[in-house]
Amino acid sequence: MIKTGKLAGWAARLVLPGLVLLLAPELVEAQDAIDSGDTAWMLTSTALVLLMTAGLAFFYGGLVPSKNVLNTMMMSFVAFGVAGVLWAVAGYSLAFGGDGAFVGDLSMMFLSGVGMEASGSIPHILFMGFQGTFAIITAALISGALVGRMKFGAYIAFIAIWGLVVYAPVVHWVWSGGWLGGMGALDFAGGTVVHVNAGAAALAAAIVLGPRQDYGVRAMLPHNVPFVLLGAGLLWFGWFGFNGGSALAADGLGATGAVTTMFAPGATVVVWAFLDHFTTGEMTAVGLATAIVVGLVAITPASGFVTPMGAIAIGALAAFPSYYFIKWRTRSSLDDSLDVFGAHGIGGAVGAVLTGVFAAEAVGGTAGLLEGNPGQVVTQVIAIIGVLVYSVIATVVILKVIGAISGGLRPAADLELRGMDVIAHGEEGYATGDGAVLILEDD
Amino acid sequence: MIKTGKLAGWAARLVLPGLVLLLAPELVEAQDAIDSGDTAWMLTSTALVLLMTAGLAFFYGGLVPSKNVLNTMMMSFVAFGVAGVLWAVAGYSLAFGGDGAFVGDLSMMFLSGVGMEASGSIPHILFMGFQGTFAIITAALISGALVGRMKFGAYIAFIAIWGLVVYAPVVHWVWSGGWLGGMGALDFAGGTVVHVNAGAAALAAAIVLGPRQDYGVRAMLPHNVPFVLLGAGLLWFGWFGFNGGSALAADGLGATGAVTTMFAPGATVVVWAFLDHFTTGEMTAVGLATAIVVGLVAITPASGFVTPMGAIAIGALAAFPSYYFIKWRTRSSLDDSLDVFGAHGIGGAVGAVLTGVFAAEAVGGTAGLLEGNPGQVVTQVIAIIGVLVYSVIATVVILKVIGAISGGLRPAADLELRGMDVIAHGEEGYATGDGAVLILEDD
Amino acid sequence: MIKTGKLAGWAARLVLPGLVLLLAPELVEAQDAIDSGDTAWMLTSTALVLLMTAGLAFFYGGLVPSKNVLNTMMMSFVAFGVAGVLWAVAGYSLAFGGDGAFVGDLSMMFLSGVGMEASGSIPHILFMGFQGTFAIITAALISGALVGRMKFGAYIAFIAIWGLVVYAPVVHWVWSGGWLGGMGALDFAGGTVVHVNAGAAALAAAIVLGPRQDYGVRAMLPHNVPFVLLGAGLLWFGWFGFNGGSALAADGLGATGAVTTMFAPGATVVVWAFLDHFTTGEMTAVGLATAIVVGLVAITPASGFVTPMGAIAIGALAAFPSYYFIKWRTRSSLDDSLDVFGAHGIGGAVGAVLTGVFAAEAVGGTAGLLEGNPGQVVTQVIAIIGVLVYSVIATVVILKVIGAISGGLRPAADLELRGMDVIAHGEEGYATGDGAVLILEDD
Amino acid sequence: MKLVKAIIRPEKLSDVLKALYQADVEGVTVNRVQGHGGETEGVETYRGTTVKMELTDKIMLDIGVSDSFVDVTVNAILSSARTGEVGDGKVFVFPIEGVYRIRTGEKDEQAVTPVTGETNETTI
Amino acid sequence: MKLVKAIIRPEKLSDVLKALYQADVEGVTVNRVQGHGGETEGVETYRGTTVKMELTDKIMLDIGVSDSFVDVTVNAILSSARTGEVGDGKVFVFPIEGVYRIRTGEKDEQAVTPVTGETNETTI
Amino acid sequence: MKLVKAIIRPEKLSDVLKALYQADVEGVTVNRVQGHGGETEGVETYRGTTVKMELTDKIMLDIGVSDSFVDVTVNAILSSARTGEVGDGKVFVFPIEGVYRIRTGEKDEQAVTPVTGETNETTI
Ligand SMILES: Nc1ncnc2c1ncn2[C@@H]1O[C@H](COP(=O)(O)OP(=O)(O)O)[C@@H](O)[C@H]1O
Ligand SMILES: Nc1ncnc2c1ncn2[C@@H]1O[C@H](COP(=O)(O)OP(=O)(O)O)[C@@H](O)[C@H]1O
Ligand SMILES: Nc1ncnc2c1ncn2[C@@H]1O[C@H](COP(=O)(O)OP(=O)(O)O)[C@@H](O)[C@H]1O
Repeated sequence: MIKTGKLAGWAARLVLPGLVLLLAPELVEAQDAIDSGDTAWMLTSTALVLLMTAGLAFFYGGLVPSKNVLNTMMMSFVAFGVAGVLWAVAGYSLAFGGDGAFVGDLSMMFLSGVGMEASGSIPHILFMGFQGTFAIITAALISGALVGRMKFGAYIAFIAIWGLVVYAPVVHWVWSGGWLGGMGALDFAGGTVVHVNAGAAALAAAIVLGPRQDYGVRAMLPHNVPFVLLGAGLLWFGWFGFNGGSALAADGLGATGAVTTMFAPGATVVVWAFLDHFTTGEMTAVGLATAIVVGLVAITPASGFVTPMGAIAIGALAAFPSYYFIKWRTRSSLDDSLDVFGAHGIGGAVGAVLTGVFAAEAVGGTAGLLEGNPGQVVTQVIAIIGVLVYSVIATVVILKVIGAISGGLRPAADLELRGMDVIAHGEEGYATGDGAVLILEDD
Repeated sequence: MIKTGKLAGWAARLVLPGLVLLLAPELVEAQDAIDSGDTAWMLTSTALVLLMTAGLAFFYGGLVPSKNVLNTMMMSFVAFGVAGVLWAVAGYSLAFGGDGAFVGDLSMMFLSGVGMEASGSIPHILFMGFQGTFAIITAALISGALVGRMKFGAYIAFIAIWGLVVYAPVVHWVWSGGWLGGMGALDFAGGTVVHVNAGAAALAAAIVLGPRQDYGVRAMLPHNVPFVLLGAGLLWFGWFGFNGGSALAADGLGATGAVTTMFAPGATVVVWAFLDHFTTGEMTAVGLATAIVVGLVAITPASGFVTPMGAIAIGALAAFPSYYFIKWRTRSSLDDSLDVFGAHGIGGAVGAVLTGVFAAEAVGGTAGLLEGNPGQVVTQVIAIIGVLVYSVIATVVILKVIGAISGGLRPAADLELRGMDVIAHGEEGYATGDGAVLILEDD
Repeated sequence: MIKTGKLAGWAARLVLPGLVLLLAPELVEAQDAIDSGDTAWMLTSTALVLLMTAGLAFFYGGLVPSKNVLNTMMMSFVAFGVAGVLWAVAGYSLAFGGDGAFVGDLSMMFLSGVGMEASGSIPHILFMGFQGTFAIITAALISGALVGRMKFGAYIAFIAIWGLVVYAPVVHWVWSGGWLGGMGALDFAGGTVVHVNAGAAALAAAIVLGPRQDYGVRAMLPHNVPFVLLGAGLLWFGWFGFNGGSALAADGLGATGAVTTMFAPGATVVVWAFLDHFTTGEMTAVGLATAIVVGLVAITPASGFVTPMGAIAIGALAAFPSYYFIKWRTRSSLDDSLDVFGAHGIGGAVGAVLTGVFAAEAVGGTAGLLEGNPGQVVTQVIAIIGVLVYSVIATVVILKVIGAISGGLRPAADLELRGMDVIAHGEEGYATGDGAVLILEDD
Repeated sequence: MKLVKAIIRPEKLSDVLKALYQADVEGVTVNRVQGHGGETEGVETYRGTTVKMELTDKIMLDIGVSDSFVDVTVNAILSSARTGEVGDGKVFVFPIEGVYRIRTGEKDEQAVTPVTGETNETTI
Repeated sequence: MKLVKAIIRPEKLSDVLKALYQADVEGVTVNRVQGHGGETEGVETYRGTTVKMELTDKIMLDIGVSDSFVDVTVNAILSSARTGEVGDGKVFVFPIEGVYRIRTGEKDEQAVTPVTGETNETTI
Repeated sequence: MKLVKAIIRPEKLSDVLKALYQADVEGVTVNRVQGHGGETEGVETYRGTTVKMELTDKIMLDIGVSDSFVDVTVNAILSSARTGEVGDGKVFVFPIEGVYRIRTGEKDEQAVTPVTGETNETTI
């Protein structure tokens, strides 16, 4: 049996203002029966979002020099373990338990009471798992700002704490009856919860850590651009589950979530190509991959609220601020190494604002600015600022505390220059074995 | 509400001669209700087919020398943007709008009237998105004939125009009430529409462009065969959605589409291995990957019309013509660089003919030659020839026009030899950063 | 129409002791109707499990030196052809036909009688295809013990025979009314059938083949650790279909299968990281990838019988034996090159035993040790031993016979040292083309 | 004995190998390097980061030849590697004090003596 | 004519190239190599297999210079490549018997004569 | 001072490094190259395209040694790198005019003088 507290929060997610009466009876019914079609789609979506974190590892891993490829990829992969297990232990409960305005409760710690019973039209356990994949990738997203210069233990501690202290509460705010959801902030699949949140944390973390030793001195080029494209492709594929699955059903809304996700990044790619062309005379592959991600991020909050043509507009418009921010950032002293803030923070914020602009009542039940509801844009801006401020402050505090306890967040400068793979993991990404001598006795 | 014109075309696709009475009542019902199971499968299928274009980028990208890897991959990835956006703008309407014999109309331009209402048992918007993923990959397929020697702007213009002028009408011919569908041509998932069509365009484009500067002079070896295998694996995976999803439902037909897709390429792999073994004494990895694609192409038109054993027969037989054609081609002056015509054109044509041979009434409602219906083979041949001729002629015209306007389709010979990645995109696939000096002031 | 013999075996799988009465009516109904939601999930699951074999190719291929990368990857990819086609020819019938205690019959050879009719709530053809993907990956799993030193023809003969003589009967034992299923052995998705079975065969094959020429002499390092991580990511993704799909339905049980698959490896990763840290001072990327696979293997038999917290316990506990066994193995003379026995044999056995410990009646209908049913552990141990002994003996016999017929299983020592890619396939994984001279006349 | 070290364009490698073969020079060791000379420097851009590429891909050949074959070898390279554009590369000739064939341990002239036939006589 | 061969740390390459440029030495060929010297050897572990890494990544530079520029070149390298830690590398100077510019076929001093301007005069 | 340049089989690298170590030669620079000699040429086929592979993977070692150690070094290589099959490679010995240790700037004999202990004395 699903607890009332959780259902209320949940309802806030699905039942947007103006739809309450319409959907309410359906929800009551939904408690009673699992729909195999909806469950099939949510099973698929859960797998798809899980794959995104592997895709992210390649997107990020291809962008760094080869001496840091494993460290970068592991920052994503280790989130499967740390963020995944902690989600089951307490994160899910903090996000979806109880009905406080700011944070959930501990009533579902260790998944107590989370079983095969229906929650909406899918098994409760599946809803929990689906949300868990979001917790994993949000933590991993931040790592793009930290590559090449952070003690691995400190990184693990950071994402562990951040997931419980920042991510879970913010989910509660927006999707489980918290103050932002209550205000009517629209965030279909996590533009604010996931992307603005991770982007803000990345910005703060990049500043706390400081730039890499050779940042701005030496060129640190992507060692494997095909990996970047592979990552972008896997992310796009997985994002169908991220956005399409956020409908929690295989219906018209789920289809809208998926189809907007298909078209928006296409528009971003086209605009980005023009910007690249006018700036450097050439369309670049790294730019193309970046455009895909920016488009995906921007459509995330809007995916269940706008039409495909609205999605194309959002995708196209979102290219501009991210493009120019990233261009400026690379010439600045801010070593947000893989532009998490530029792509996810700005892309997510722009997407969230444009959700308030392009929302179509016929799609998701809420009208946006273009349909005469300017107030929605204001609500969206409040949500963005709320999440951004909390995430920045909490990130700084967490990192400072970890740094103080663990004797600094970074390895010695000369070690960092040798590359994190060798010094933090004792491995090379691409070993030839030349000059490697077997040590057979035990160490 | 779904428009009658479109439904008629659609019905022509699903309701094949002999099945009309049987299926008609179901279809009438289907208009009224979205089925969550069918929608779940079509959501998944749409994501799967989208992933295929990324898979294709790796299949093609691994086959070229490393100096052209990014250019080759971008030819696939940019189709997400160009072909995707244009599908929403006009392609879908030209393909599925109205009921002309040769081309659709503009009634659904900018997706007007394409919403969450049911179209069959799935949301209309989802049908449109699913079909859009086909438009994207068909354009990308052609690029295999053009690698390493085409101005990128000219390529983009080509696939943009080709998608509207060739792909959309051919879809209409076969799947939306056009002349070929009306004749009873069988093409379950695009053997003719996608593969013969793209293969013919590739052949024409390779001839118009002419061979690479060093074609036939220097060996241009695959720089990364694992990428070729990765591409083949992702293509196979995605092809479950391509063929299985073409049933537009999660039912016995969908299962047949998927299961034939699973077994046919297996048979092609086995036969190809024997051919390789008898020819060079060794089974090759590039051969294995090629066999997978040829088998997938060959089963595409047949996947909803034959049994799994029929699929195995088709997969096995399809190996021969493609194998020997490719062997001949590499010694000829025809620089269809990655053998798009050999794999897709010939594979698709062989598959389409064999569909007419092996079609089983119990599976897809139409009997083939083996069940005493030789006329079906004739119909299949007409469809192949019709599509091939139109695609070749239109491709030549489009390329000549673009070439005339843009001052030639190819870069200068010495630039081409340096590699397209550096000259057309200002990037390298695998940069070490040695000797790279940061330029910090603005360009 | 589905045959009674097969259904009986099948029922044994789904309807576990204690649930018979509860589920029986549902099953009777299920025979009559295909459920689109269940079918959607099983279509997806089939595609997911197929993808796993490509994932395995990368997991294994990244772990070997680059001179053997293609040979290693082809050992997986060729299973698509060999094991796939033979499954349709006879394997499926041997596994699921008839109701003998030790092996099926040949009543469904060439898929006779396997059509679109319902089998449970999905098309029979789809059940056959789904099971076929298991046959493919099980054969491919063994190859990890054989890399770098086996004639490719002998390998193909081996997996062909092994699939029919070992895999199909063992499936029958456990999942289709055979002696182990009859005893009440629990194996939700193949901990014993797939992993103990393949692990045992790998152990035997490694001993029969003997170590690589340079094993224990030279360090043979993973040439591409990112590929290992890619493989691990794709395996995890595909395993959702492996375990979640083994419920054969998109319901609470399917959700449990998927969600336990999501959390268990996370726990293994965390424990493995600690073990790595205490042993070498560093957490390694290869270790992380290995931990993911071990966790996935361990949860496989349990995935539909335990809660997510049970899954986390199993994942955590399974890390220890595999970790220490692999550590010992690399210093021994046993060249199970990629630790198939350590990861799959031991991981599968540990998972099967722990299934008997943590099985929760509320989840899968059977109580385990912790719920007061110690007998289940005994049953599990018998199943493990039965499968292990049969697999070892049969593998040795098959290999000895092939070796005798084909004049030895291995190439000449000096050829082996040059690398299998060049000597067995006439290809290099990463060719630069330097010094390659085109031969244009026919060979 | 001399060592001829040549730096050439990668796309000229096949031609140079063929020219060496025709000049009966069969032993050669090939190395992928990067060179800096008068070539125009490329500019590449990665996500806003613009870099000047100071190095260009080249191939370096090391060829040990007996004194009488130095000119033949150098001329074969000069004619086969030339495009006439800046960046064609350089050829250096070095003195060698000793040569050994590892397979046999033969030294100097013995190491150069062809094993069989005449085509080998010019290589070490 | 001499060939200056320097083995340096990879992370010092940019600095050395800049120093060479400032010393008017413009022709150089660069090679990724691995070195073994007094450096501490790393230990790596791959799934239980522990290995000692005896080689460290280095860059090898080959620079042909006219005799009068040998000292300038060597000093430029010595000062720009130094960190003071073990593993900084070595510089070797070799005699050259002949130099050719492939583009023109010019030999020796002709090969070194700058095409235009003064900055080229020190390079071959 | 001499430079010993050896071209060996990749699979012999560990053995050669061990032999050099036992001969108290500790400084060495290693380079992946490809060689062409008397080896049989492989044929590879990629989708119908057949190619003859004229180059075989080799390792090139550059070792600077003081004059008295030339023979020791050469012999260590000759004995440890031999398989007796065609393709074992060559060893060349070159004269060196000057050596510098970048870390300290020491020249010639100073650059060779061992920093500490005896095992270093033979290396530069
Ligand atoms: N002095 C030199 N020492 C070593 N290598 C050189 C030298 N000069 C040129 N090279 C090599 O030759 C290549 C072409 O040299 P460059 O001077 O540009 O050509 P050109 O001889 O046509 O004027 C360079 O990329 C570099 O690899
Ligand atoms: N005798 C030598 N011959 C060739 N290369 C050498 C020699 N000695 C050192 N090197 C190269 O120089 C690098 C650094 O040498 P090392 O002796 O460790 O440094 P240092 O000069 O600071 O004592 C080595 O990695 C190797 O590449
Ligand atoms: N004259 C040469 N100059 C430079 N390198 C050579 C020369 N001859 C042989 N080599 C190198 O040595 C390797 C083995 O030479 P090869 O003549 O085949 O062996 P062997 O000495 O056993 O007859 C070649 O691949 C090449 O790298």
